[in-house]
Amino acid sequence: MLSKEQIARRIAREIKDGQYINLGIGIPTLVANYIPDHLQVVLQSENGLLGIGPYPQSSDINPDLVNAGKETISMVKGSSLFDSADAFAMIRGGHIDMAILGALEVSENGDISNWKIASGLIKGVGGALDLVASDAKLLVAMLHCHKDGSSKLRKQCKFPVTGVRCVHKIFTDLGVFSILPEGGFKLLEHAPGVDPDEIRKKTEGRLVIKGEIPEMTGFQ
Amino acid sequence: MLSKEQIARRIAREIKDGQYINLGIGIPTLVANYIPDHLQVVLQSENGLLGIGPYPQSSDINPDLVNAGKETISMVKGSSLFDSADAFAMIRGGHIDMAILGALEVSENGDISNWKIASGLIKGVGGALDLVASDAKLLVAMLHCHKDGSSKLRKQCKFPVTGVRCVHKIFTDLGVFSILPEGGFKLLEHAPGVDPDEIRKKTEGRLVIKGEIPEMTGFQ
Amino acid sequence: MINKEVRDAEDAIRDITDGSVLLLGGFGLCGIPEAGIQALVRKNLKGLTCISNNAGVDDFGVGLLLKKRMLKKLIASYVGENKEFEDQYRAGELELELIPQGTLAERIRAGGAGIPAFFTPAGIGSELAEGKEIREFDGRLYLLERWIKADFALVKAWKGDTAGNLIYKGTARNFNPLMAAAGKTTIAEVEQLVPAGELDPNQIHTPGIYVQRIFEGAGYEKRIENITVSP
Amino acid sequence: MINKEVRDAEDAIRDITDGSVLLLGGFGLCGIPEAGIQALVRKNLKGLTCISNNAGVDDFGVGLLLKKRMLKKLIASYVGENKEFEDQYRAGELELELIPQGTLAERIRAGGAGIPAFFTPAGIGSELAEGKEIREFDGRLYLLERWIKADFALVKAWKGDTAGNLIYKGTARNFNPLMAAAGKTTIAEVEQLVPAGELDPNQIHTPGIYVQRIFEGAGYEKRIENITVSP
Repeated sequence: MLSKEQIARRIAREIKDGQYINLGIGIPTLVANYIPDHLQVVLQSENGLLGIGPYPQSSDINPDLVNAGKETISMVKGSSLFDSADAFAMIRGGHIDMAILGALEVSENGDISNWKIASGLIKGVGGALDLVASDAKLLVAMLHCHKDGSSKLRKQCKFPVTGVRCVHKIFTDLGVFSILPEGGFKLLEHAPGVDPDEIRKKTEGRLVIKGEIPEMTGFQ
Repeated sequence: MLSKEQIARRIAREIKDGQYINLGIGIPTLVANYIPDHLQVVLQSENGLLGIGPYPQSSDINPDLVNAGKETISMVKGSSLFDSADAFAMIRGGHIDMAILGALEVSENGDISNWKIASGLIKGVGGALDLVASDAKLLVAMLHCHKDGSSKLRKQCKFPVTGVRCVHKIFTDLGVFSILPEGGFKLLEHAPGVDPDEIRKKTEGRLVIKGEIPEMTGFQ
Repeated sequence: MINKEVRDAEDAIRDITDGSVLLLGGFGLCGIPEAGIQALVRKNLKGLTCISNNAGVDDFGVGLLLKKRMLKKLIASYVGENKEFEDQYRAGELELELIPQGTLAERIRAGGAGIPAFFTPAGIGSELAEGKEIREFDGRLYLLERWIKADFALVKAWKGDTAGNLIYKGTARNFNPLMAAAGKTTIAEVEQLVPAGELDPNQIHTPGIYVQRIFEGAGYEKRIENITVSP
Repeated sequence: MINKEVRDAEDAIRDITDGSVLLLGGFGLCGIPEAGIQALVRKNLKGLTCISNNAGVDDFGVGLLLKKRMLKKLIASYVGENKEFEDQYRAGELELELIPQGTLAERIRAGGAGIPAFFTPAGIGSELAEGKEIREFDGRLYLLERWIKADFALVKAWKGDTAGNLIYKGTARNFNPLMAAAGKTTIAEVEQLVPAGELDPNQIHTPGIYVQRIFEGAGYEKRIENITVSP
């Protein structure tokens, strides 16, 4: 089973040169640390920045410069700042190539549920609904199971849905999955030491395993 | 009968302190020259400027600074520049207090026709349709009659209409008129030397003359 | 130029009353109208409706209004950081309307721009689509969304001039420019107020036409929600 | 940052072909993509559809494309200054779609912003409303208008960097930022091209994400339509 950092490392390999990417809160934010140096990519923060840099040195903390997780950040060379309407015009208009988001659950036809829910109360939607409805290729990073052991890869989402038929690939601590056009999670890679049978047991939705499944690499 | 400059001078008296105003091409543009110095008003140019100043000195001509009539201009202190979507957001959103436009014709219920028509061909609509549909108080500046002597103050517009029931007041070389709620041009002032009877003859739409009509002043 | 300067926050919010509808700029605690919010707290109004991307934290930002039970309704995209909100919400003392952040931004932008309604793909298939008109354009489904306007907008900028022109800094811009345009009376507070003519017209983010009152705030705390540093 | 620099105008327009749909920035002759237009003229393409606020004058701007009979259709708000247009239009060789300037701007903005349709009051009661959906909101009538997008956008800025960030100057900004966002491939020409990192992120008018190709043009004529001076 992979750690959150390892999931983030694995996702970083999906990134292509020249992409504009939005990273959600949680595991996706960690992805920024593992983007290969030779790739020119630009990270968008939906609160109004293109070109997120690393966290600042403690001497450079700027309260007027935070990301969508309200964390202090820095800017890379060539950044630009804009307002929230422009930030989402960028997303809705199809200019962001890829979005990497966390999720509560994903269904086998690619529906996603990623409301912020705390003690049974929906406490936010944030920018996720706009991102999942956009043309950005949607990658989901999450643990495979809820804390109670129930699967997050489901036939249908238990939680209210934020977007339908929008997820492209899912990266969990157990493996990598794509969504089949006819519905179903296709196992693409399994985590080291994780048996496809274990994945089948922990996947509530339809799981498709065809041929030899390679072991995940590229997360070290 | 008033000259175009005199019509512009008379309209300038309608301007109130603190207003944001859009001036159309033609007589309206001249109004800027006659705004009393003690009034703080801001002129908008729908190609992206708030705070039009006087025409520049010939040494200060800047090709990157023109008004909606494509004339070189200057900026006053406290100006701001923006793009065309923002310029019309400002108009459509009801932020401009007053628009002073030229017109081909006005009907007795306040419809206006002000397409740019040349040799029978509609050659443009420009920003007029957005202005007449906005909340800006609409003043019209025009000569009372077409070159062939036919009236521009009509029962119904002969030319295609650009906006309906939107005109507030009309300023011509013969007089000042408001539009009555029930329809009809109410004569408010007549030009010096112009008999109300002459105005009646030259007004095709319903003209209402009630009581003593004062002579226009304030255009000298 | 028209001079929009007022004395201070108290003067600026003089006609905000019980039941007013307010747009409050900021994202999290970044770029919020600190001085205006504090003046509202001192005035101790009741029954306010606030439109703000977030609810602040328990002891700062919009959270201060919640704490004093000044809000009747909150329209936001995310209220996760505020416990006070949860208590009042569960007790039925507070209405909440959650709107996707991009839809919230665009609805406010539409309010300022005179667009009464527009179509957006965000929310299709979700419970937020319930009761809303859905229409297909070019093979894709969209929701019809209405504009948002308010009696008052409280925004915060970095620099401003007496004509009401505003320049924001960093990501403190966020919802402020859209809200400035959607408020019937827009109150801008700035860190630095200069005479009209000192700001470059080419660098203005909010043209003065949108601002009815402006003042220079003092002692900005600019609290940070999550301090994160590189090792 | 991604480097968007291309050699010159020829290189930038390499895949514009007969029948392409182009957004062309500028208002009158102010802020037009001079170098791009000249490269199009040299390439002598046919059957272009151009979306441009104006038609230029007979021997400059969009007028150059008209003169060479390169246009099949023109979408504009005002074509008054161009005689060549009139001849071709009367001869039935050229289609014209006139759109109110504000509606044109907002439709292009919608194209870039992923808003397929919106309601606007402009045009109600006029012949431009014919065939369009009319709906009442809050007691007032509005027309439904669709987004405008295009294969290519040619825009002109004052300064730009290799990441595609643009800063415009004066009223030469006009339609350029909206068109930059609504072009599938956006080609920006600038008077001064600098390395990424030299422009203040806070002063960027068009974020680099909207620009696919950028080059520094040379010898800008910047012709003025109406020179007016104070006595």
